[in-house]
Amino acid sequence: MSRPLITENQVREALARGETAIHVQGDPIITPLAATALTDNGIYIVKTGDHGGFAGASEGRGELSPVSVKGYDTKFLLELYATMQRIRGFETAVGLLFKQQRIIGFAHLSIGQEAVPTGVCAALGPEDYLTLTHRGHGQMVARGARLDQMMAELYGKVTGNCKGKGGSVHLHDFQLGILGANGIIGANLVITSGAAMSAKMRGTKQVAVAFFGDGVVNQGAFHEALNIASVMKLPILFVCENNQYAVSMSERDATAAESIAARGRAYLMPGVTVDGQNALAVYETTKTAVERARRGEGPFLIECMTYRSRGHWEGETTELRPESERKQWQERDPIQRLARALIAANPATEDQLRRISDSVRDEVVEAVRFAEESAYPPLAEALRDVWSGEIAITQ
Amino acid sequence: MSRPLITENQVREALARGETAIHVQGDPIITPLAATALTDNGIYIVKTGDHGGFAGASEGRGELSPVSVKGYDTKFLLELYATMQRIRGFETAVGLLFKQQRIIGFAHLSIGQEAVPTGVCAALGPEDYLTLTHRGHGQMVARGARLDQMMAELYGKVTGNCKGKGGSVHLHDFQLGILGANGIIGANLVITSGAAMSAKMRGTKQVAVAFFGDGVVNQGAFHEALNIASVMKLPILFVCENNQYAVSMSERDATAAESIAARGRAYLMPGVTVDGQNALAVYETTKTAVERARRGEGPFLIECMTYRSRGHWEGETTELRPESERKQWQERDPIQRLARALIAANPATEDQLRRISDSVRDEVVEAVRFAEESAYPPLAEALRDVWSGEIAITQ
Amino acid sequence: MRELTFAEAINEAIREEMERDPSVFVQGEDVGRYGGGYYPALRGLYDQFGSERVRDFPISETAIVGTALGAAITGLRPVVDLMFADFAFVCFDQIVNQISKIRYMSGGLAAAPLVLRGVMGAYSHLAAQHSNSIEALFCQFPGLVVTIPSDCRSAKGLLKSAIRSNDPVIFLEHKMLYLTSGDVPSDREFLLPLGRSNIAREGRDVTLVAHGYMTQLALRAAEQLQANNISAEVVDLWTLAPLDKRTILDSVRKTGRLVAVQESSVLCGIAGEIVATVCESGVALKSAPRRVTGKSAPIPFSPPLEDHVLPHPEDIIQAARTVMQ
Amino acid sequence: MRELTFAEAINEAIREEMERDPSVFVQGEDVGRYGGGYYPALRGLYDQFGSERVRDFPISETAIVGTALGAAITGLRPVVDLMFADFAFVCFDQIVNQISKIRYMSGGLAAAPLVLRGVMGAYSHLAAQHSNSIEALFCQFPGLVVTIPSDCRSAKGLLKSAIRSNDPVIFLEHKMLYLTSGDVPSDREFLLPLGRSNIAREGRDVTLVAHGYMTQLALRAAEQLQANNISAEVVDLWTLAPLDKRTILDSVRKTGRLVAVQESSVLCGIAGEIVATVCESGVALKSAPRRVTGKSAPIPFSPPLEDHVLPHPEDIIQAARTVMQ
Ligand SMILES: Cc1ncc(C[n+]2csc(CCOP(=O)(O)OP(=O)(O)O)c2C)c(N)n1
Ligand SMILES: Cc1ncc(C[n+]2csc(CCOP(=O)(O)OP(=O)(O)O)c2C)c(N)n1
Ligand SMILES: [Mg+2]
Ligand SMILES: [Mg+2]
Repeated sequence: MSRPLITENQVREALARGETAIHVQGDPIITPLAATALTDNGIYIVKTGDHGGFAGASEGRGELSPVSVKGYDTKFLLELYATMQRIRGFETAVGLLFKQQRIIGFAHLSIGQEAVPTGVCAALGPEDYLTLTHRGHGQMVARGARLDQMMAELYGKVTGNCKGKGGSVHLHDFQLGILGANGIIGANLVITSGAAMSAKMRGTKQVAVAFFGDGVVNQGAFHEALNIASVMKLPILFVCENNQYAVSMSERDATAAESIAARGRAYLMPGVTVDGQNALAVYETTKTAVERARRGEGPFLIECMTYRSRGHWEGETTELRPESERKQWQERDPIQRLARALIAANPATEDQLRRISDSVRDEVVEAVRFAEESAYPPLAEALRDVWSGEIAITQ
Repeated sequence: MSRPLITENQVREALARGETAIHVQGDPIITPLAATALTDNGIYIVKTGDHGGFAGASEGRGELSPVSVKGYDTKFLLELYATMQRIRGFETAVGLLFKQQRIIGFAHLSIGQEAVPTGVCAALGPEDYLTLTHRGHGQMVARGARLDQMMAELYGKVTGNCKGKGGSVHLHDFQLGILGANGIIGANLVITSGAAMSAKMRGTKQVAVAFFGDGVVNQGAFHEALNIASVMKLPILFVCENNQYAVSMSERDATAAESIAARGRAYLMPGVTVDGQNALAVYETTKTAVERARRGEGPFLIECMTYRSRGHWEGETTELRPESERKQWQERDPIQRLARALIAANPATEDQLRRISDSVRDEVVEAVRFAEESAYPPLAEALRDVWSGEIAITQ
Repeated sequence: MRELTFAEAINEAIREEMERDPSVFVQGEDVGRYGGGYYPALRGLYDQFGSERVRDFPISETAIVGTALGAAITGLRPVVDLMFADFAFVCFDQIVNQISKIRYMSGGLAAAPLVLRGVMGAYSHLAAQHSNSIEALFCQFPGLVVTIPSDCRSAKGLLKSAIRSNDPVIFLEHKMLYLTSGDVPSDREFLLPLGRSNIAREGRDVTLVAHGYMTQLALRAAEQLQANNISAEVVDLWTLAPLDKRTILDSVRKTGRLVAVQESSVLCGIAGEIVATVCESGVALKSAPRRVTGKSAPIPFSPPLEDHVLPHPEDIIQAARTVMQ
Repeated sequence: MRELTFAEAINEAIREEMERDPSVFVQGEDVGRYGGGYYPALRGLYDQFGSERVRDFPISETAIVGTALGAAITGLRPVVDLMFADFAFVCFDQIVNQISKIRYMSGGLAAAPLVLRGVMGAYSHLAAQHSNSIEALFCQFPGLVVTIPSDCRSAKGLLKSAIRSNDPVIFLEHKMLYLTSGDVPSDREFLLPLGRSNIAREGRDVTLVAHGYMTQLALRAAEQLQANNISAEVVDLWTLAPLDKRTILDSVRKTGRLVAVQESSVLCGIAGEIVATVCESGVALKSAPRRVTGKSAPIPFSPPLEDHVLPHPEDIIQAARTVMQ
């Protein structure tokens, strides 16, 4: 039995037909050129097998894919750009405010990783569910959360998303389907499987997305969430922000698996690795996965290769990642890459982009002002929302 | 790239050379005849790859392999036979005593599954460690535990392995390296990884074996134990007694994986499926795995296909497994199969085998007498062994 | 009224609520055709409601409880069967760090209306790992409602309320109660209040505070004390958290004497909480209060040893006699 | 004596014991080159002892604790860094159903000499899931030794004893203590006893019973009470389980008044245990005892709210004044 070879041509033909997947038998061998086209456009390869296992489009992991803006609506592209800028702007402000001790407690920033939530959320519908990680500001923003409410929450003010009671690692926005960030590694995955189960039981066609970091994949909850999602064919996307480190632990040292995508495939669900510094690649893969989930075809794991440009948390003093590596990833800045592509392919001018970042700056400044000027919750709030209020508490 | 094909001849040659593994590149295609030879002799196939992943020898799962006693020492074969009989005799007695309410509490019998612990323990050295499942009587017996002490433990008598404090699901025998049965699904796997880690740290060449059921593989602890064993290259064998049901849940419905062996391979350790009704097949596979572990090459997962002939626990009133299936597996009785092979190939006579079962019956009767006549622990025992005794307890 | 077994009372409560509200469903291990694990209370539900509303899970308690939480915050009402309550330990984070806190952490936007049922306690020779009494642990986590029936009637009435509650409820069923039967109202609106204690028996001389199976022991003790002309009042803590202090204090105010009972070992249990609550309230006591608790050891398998470490009516009687002196 | 920070005291205890006994080793997340998670107490150990004895793990608490148990019963002495003590919830079964019971269930044949270190408590704006005070939970599991230092000196002395102990020890370090420093003996044999309470300050009028960071609050309260001519004795519960009742009772026998303090919410905590212990002992009290505890809510992030739900020296002072009346 000889293995099929995927050529660039096949990819181009598939693209021309508007397809996002290429069907092959057995393990594909991907030519370098085809690989570029594949990753560039977030196309993935469907292996025909018992359970429709998928092979990753860019299993090389960490390799760059050209950002190709051709064929996209300019408005859409600029929205992606604006979203990434909003995340960066918000978090840059948080970093500064943390240094000034105007924000205290936990602050895990995702600067450098903006393309992942941006690409993912662009592919979701308004009714879909999300859960976030401890590094979840970007995921909130990408889903359309208001910067002022978020900033107020980080300040512990009553105008925050959770009236100040949650804080950075417990951001929620139920209006937007955001079921919560989580401080406990892996916990959100099983909860998200439950939201997907609920959507399926209620027949709503909603899809649930669980963001998680590379550090999560060795936690028991990860295993249980993926198995149950696959057994029940739940409409859920497991989206890994693989920034290659969990605090100081490198993913390679922590995880006995060929890749995180491969680990997904071990549960008989598609698992693909995409260039997480390319919002469009993330978007395309997510779109396919969402459509698949909505059709009732079950869960999907997307591993997005990315990198955090800050420490694990604000206030951290120990940086163990090699300088050269940090430098290399700095050059892969997802915002710059999209900007360059936009300007090169000409759907946007530098001026337009500057106007976007200017308006984001204004929004962030306004968010900080809002948070600063908002009141702390009244002390009585401290004992509200513990129980539903149906039970008379005599204690 | 064309795939290698394994022929019966290759297997025979390997056997002739005294090998237990056949090395191939890529996914092997196994001819039916080769497959028979493979499973018959517990040989497995080594795929040459990054991490030496193994393909299961009888991935068909549940298929029978001829029991071939050729080339084995008769004494060894008779010991295997006697061990299986001792397990069966002991547990048959336990079943009866439970009905008579002379034994109370939990009793999970492994009748029908005797070949698995028997084959595994025959391949271990005296210093090796084991942990057992809730269905662990057979594992105890196969390791050489005394029937009288075990029976006394099941009676809650002071002469039991744990002075009567443990009972059926908490059998221990530290003298024999048995670190304990466990009532909590999955818990023993991480503990066994710890014993293996300890052996490796101490440089003792001990190997640790964790028995577990098919129901365990969706528990978080399973995932964490296998990942850490693989990451640390621990000398550990994960031995699955796949009796295809966890209480009422069929393994197929519970587990999103091609097989339990395949799930092991997802952690970059060899995972093979063997005919668990053939003590020799289990023995051969274990032997290879033990040698590999002692050489420092890391963990190994062995999935043994078997079936319990009793209910999930003594006292159970609900049997949901299909009659035909139960019948089919009854015909695969591991004791009968070895007996037939022994008689057919002539290293033993029916008479010899009868003498063995007679002597086992005597041993069991004696064990019951011992348990019946032993005393309950003095009440003061109830508050001993809680703490070490170093701390003065004033309460 | 008809007499039902404890399992039938549980079964009826769930069945009625599933009939009443399509968002109620059951999940856990062996809940389907098998009808529930070692203490099968779910017989027949699968046949009536099918596999979508009686959902069999693999052995994955973190997923069982976590998905229930996910379902609860998105509009459904899961009733989780934990089988043995001890298995809460393998999914403890989901219960005490997720479920208990989501309403609060979301600023009141989320509700987690779910019930976690588990079979608790000892006296059944199931040894250390399957005999834990873990109700006190949950009481340290505001946001949870911890409810324990003491007989068939309260099992039905409390479980129905638990299923209708918008709070997450821990509902613990003692193994020994599975051996009992009793009168249970057939009324489909028979609801007992959460957050309340119950005077299980009126008395004048001494207050015995207990919960769950311990209430049965206390009632037996009260019976025998009566024969000795000691009139014991039995307060049955239907809900441990939030705790109904008033009923306890009112009783002790009347009797002036207190014996608090729990099955688990002494430190940081319910009995200590009751004693502390009464003592710091300033209600005048005629004698020092006493606790009756399990001894400080894991539960041994050996039946005589197990018997030795657990409370019995005689221990309660002796404690009551002591406080009467 | 030299002044050390709290982290240095922990570090020195572990370092000395690792130098003394080759079977002692450390494992956990980010314990290696990183030197320990958010509260890095392990700096330098990796450089001194290498990766075999300072073992970095993936985020797999069940494996971290479970393998420690496996190592302990086969002859080694693991010192586990749980990072935040809250993470005990994701591996709770290993702690309360395995580690605590293995000696007993094996009929005394197994010992599990291991230490589980975790950073506990609130006051640090880390919100609900990272601010739990979970010491009371472990007290319900005989077999565990639950130890909490209250300052740098006791941190070193108790941790060294914990590492040498043949019992499994839960060792909880309060976040706020990481901001402190103090005199710590450099003696390599400086050991403080497990299973004992400590009179942290002598007094005549009222006994304040506290532990961990609460002892600091109690000492501050005692200071201010002194200014008002109230002489408070502070009993510092170095070990919560098994509980040293005698020291507490002796103190209350002397002062006749009791205030018990805990950080966590009221139900089934240490403070209730202390009050119950004293009240049922029959020691004569001059006034009703009082508890000072956290309020019944998860820990809110918002700093003023967090402040509101937690105990402060003023609360202790007020309670002491009340019992003095
Ligand atoms: C159960 C649990 N263990 C440990 C932690 C502490 N912790 C918080 S974030 C983190 C690293 C997570 O790494 P990863 O998932 O890769 O996400 P990243 O921080 O890189 O975005 C750790 C260990 C936790 N919050 N929960
Ligand atoms: C954490 C946990 N969940 C559930 C159980 C209850 N339980 C005991 S045995 C068992 C089935 C185990 O099935 P399997 O692993 O296949 O072993 P088998 O009984 O078939 O030998 C279950 C669900 C348990 N003991 N622990
Ligand atoms: Mg990471
Ligand atoms: Mg099974």
